[in-house]
Amino acid sequence: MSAVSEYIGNIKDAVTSIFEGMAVTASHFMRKPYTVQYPDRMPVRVQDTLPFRYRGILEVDLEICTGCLACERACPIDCIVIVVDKDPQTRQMLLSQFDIDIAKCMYCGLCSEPCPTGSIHHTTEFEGADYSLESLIRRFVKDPVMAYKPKKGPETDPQIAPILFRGLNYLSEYQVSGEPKPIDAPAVAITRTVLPPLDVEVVAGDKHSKIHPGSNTTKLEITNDESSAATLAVASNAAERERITDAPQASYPLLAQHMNVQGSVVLQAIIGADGIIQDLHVLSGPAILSSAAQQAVRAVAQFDVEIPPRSATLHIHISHAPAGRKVRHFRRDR
Amino acid sequence: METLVQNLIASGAFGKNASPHMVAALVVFIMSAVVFLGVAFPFAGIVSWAERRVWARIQSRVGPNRVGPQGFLQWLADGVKHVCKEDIIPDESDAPLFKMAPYLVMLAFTLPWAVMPFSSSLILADLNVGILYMTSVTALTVVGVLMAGWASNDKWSLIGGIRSAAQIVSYEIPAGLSIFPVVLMTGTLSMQGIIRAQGWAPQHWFLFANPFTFVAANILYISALAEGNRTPFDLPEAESELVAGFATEYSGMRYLFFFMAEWGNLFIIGAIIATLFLGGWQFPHVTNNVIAMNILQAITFNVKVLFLVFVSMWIRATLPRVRIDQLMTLCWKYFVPISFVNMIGTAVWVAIWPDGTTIMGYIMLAAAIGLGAVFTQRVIYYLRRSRMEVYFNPTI
Amino acid sequence: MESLQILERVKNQFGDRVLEISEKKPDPFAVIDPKAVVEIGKFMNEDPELAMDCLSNETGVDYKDRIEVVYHLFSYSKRHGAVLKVKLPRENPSIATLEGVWKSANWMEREIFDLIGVNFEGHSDMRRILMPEDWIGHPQRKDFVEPAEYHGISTVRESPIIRLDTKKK
Amino acid sequence: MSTLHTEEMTLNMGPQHPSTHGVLRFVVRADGEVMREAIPDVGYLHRSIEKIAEKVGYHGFMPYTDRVDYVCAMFTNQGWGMACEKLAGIEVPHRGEYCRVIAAEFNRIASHLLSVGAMAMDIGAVTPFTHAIREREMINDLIEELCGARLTFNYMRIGGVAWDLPPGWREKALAYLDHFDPILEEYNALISWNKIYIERLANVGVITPEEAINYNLVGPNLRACGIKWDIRKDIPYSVYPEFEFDVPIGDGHWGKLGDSMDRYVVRIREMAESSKILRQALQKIPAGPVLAKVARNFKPPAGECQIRLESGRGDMGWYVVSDGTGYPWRVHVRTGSFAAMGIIQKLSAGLMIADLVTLIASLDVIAPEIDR
Repeated sequence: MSAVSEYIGNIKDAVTSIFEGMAVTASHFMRKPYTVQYPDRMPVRVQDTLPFRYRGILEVDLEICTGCLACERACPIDCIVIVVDKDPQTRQMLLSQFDIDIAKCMYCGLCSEPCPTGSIHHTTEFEGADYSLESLIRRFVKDPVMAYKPKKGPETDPQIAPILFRGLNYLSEYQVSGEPKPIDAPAVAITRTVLPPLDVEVVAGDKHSKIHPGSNTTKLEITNDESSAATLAVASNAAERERITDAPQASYPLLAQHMNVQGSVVLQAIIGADGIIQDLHVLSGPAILSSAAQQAVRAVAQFDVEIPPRSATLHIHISHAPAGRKVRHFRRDR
Repeated sequence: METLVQNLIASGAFGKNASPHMVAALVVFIMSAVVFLGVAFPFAGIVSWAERRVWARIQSRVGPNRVGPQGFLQWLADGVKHVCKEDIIPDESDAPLFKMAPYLVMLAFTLPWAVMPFSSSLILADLNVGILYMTSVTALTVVGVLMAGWASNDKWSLIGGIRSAAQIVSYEIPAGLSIFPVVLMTGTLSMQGIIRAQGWAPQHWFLFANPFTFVAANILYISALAEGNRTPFDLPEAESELVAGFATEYSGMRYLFFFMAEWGNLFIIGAIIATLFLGGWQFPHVTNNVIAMNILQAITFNVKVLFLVFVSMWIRATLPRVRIDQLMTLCWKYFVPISFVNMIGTAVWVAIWPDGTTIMGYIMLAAAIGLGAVFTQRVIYYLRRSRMEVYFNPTI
Repeated sequence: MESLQILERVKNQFGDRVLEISEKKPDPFAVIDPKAVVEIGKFMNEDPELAMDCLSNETGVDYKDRIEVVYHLFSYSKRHGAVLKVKLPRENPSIATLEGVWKSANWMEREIFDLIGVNFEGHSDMRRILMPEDWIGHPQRKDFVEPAEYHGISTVRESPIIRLDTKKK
Repeated sequence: MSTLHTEEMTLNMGPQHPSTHGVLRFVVRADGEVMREAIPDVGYLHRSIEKIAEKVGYHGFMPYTDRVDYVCAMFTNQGWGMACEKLAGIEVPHRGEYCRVIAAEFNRIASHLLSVGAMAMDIGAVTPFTHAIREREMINDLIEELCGARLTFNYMRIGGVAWDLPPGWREKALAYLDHFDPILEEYNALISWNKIYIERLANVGVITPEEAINYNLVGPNLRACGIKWDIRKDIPYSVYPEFEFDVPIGDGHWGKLGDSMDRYVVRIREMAESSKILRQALQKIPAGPVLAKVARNFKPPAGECQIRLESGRGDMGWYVVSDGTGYPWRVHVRTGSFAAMGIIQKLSAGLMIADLVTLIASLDVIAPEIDR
């Protein structure tokens, strides 16, 4: 008898539990989806919705960096490299290098904690995909700059004051104890120039010359490692000219625009006997720009090498001049 | 069919001296081409899109919504993608069998469409053993799946194939036994005959004819899901156990064939149930226009089938998968005995009331509506319970 | 029972085979004779007052001059625990397995064998567990130097940042 | 009568199998669907975290502990913090302890949600997984606001926590708990009490209490065998004695004591208990600092200690040896998953292939925690 009741009980259990389960799933037809459609179908950028403490890609405000090396010491994986020297004349700290290897960074936030001014801080930016490890190095110092010297009183420089204000607000997140304290800082608006077209400057020996994408007139003489002279010329026949003109223009990377990165990229190119660039790699420069720079060089240059058996090594310096287009960029702040 | 052909000849579209045979053959060819190319294959694709959308809603997601309006063309994009993909045939596999298996599965999926009763006239071949034909050709799938599992020369595929064979062969029995009550009541195996024996109103459907047919309908539906390798019986391709089961080694078009057959089979499952228990294309006689009537009937039939297809998607999104021994227990210890009881019960019922009972239909219908009301109440309960929705993300 | 009392009890039972009892805070421990480890383990497991039914942790430490195997014992029935230590020479350290007393020793001893290089005599399955089978060396030893490449795969990632000055941290 | 000739089949399951949580590998010897033995092969996710600890110093190791068990990183954070505090005798501020408990209990819910969701997924139900993940995402949103990361939190520091609760966070968290309790009930109705689900889990992988202790199983796996043992209650740490909560244990209601269903149900009930703790903690949280004064150049006195805490996967032991310098001499983490993997080989005999995935899921093994 118990077997029969168990048999019936099993059927009853199965039917009722499935009934309940189906009711739950049916109720979901009347609920809204929870997911968002990243990245293009969002009313606002995801970055703007992230909380203040979000640990995204690191950024350094060089204006308020004191060069104290606290972050470099705190970093458990040594992904920050800072070079600071004391200027013998002015007796001020001179920052000549501030590199962060974003590929290595693990976003732990230990570097931003000891920073006295909040100069190194996490942004809410997280989209950092790139094509090479080299291009993931953030180089914050373009030309050596003076380190910031904290003043006794409030900061008076109108350019630095808002940045410092933001930095100290950022820091205070680590120091809160107890209940909420209102921080009503105005959004810090920073105006920087962003310039889509790239100019390629070829440095050969001690001769500098500029090429624009699509130009085909430059003729260069460079000395290669074995000190034999090689004459490189950008191809000047008609077919080649057409190719170059049609070559896609290197555009300014979107992410770089978002992040206000600009600077110069040093590339090393090995040019084969056939005049085509065989190997092109980045020596230094803002990570984010390097792929665009590489693209620009490849688009511009097919070289005629007059000493075919050897390949020539060539240092190419790429920079861009301000085109004057102003983009107002609002950094997110409380 | 004959009426349609005669109407066409009478309308003069084929000239005055058109041979009825020629016209009939032409109509059959056109219709089969339309059915296969215009209905069966796109249907399988659209079901794949619909299933993903239904799942997505149940799972608080959005689902494919990029290709075409609401992502409707996703199936086409997926199809094109699969056709363009490389057709990989593993070195160690038994190549001829490996290549043939998807076509066999496809064949098992296309054959039943021959007896698909879309409307009173719209049927390719109204076989007098229609329902028997349908159940037997759908079982052909097992050959293809077993072949795929064996020829892949992969242990996971083999287990998938063997599971599938065991499963489909076993579930043929309760499925077949659950068709018997209807056959007992109608005395015919013809699809059209069975539909004509029912009425358009729910109380005249065989689903509500007596308690036994109601149970039989449920068992048939569940068994059909098992034969179609659908959750909770998707053991042959259980992705958390067997990676992709018998289809592990397949890629590109051949892989697509398996899944097209699976999705397409949903229509066949729905069609069988709709024909046997839900009154098929039965629609109140509102007009004397044959073509208009046929269209209305076809719409009725398709609505019923699509509802069942939707239910199977819904079940798939809800239930977990059974284990192979539980699958067999369910079949042999539960479904087969109950099916026998159903059969005998129906036989006794028919012996007592040879013409059926009208009152029973109303009672059963009322019971079903009551069940639906309880269900709705549960749905509303869960909806209320979770009414307070905490969405921290400001973008929603 | 307090941890020290437990160790005293073991000391009373085994006398000089318990080499040393350290009362150092926060966790006192006893150093025992490597040869007596199975006996002591069995005793602590079976003794009704100690009833150490669980070997909660077993690990090895390389002290440059010796290797220590540390046993953290625990009793679920009596709710107390104790720490035992064994000192082994650095060259070919070897000790009897405790797998027969506590099953959990099986994997933990494999891990010690793999990372520290202590051989457990009588262990049923003395294979490497975390490192690949063909790995050379025991990574948790203090003098272990990671090979520059493994099967042609470089294990080193050069930092792409070049310091502009030569000064090192 | 001659017997049918059968052959044993060796199957290689993993490391890229869909249901071996993370990268695990099993060599399965099977006779058809029935397994003779499943031999686990681990180490595919070995990152030598214990060795790294010897190189990066005490403060710098904190983010690495996140990677020991990335599903519930709060506990590994807390374990490391507690071990260092015990070594150096640092007292964590009261509010700091509360912050730790709040973060950790939220993390426990998140971890269990992943566990029960993945379990349903392994059994073939796809919807419960997304529902569980949806809830987990909400918790992640909360934790993200608290500490800035969703997975590798690095929230705790030696001597407390890095950040206090942000403004308005408490109300949000309480609102979430009000939302969570009915969701748990709904989840149970959806999958937990489903007949097929119970049938799949009951009587599978039965572990007796003696075995469980002998194999050093911990946490929910141990409690499912009927042993009422929770570090939070029995060796109290942090501020857990200030809260009222139950320790759910397995009762063999659906099958034998200590089967997969018991382990599953214990996790479900633990989520409800965590929610209870969280409500109390959020209501009682005192004012004050959250981080004790700890030198940047943290050098604990020479010595060694072991601490135990109840993580999402149970009793987690941190054994730290200090030599008085700024770098630990030796760190060892005893994790729940490592112990749980050790018992799979024994349990697997006689189970079906489909049961192996449920067994792995029910033991809630997390590959990084096994390999470290």
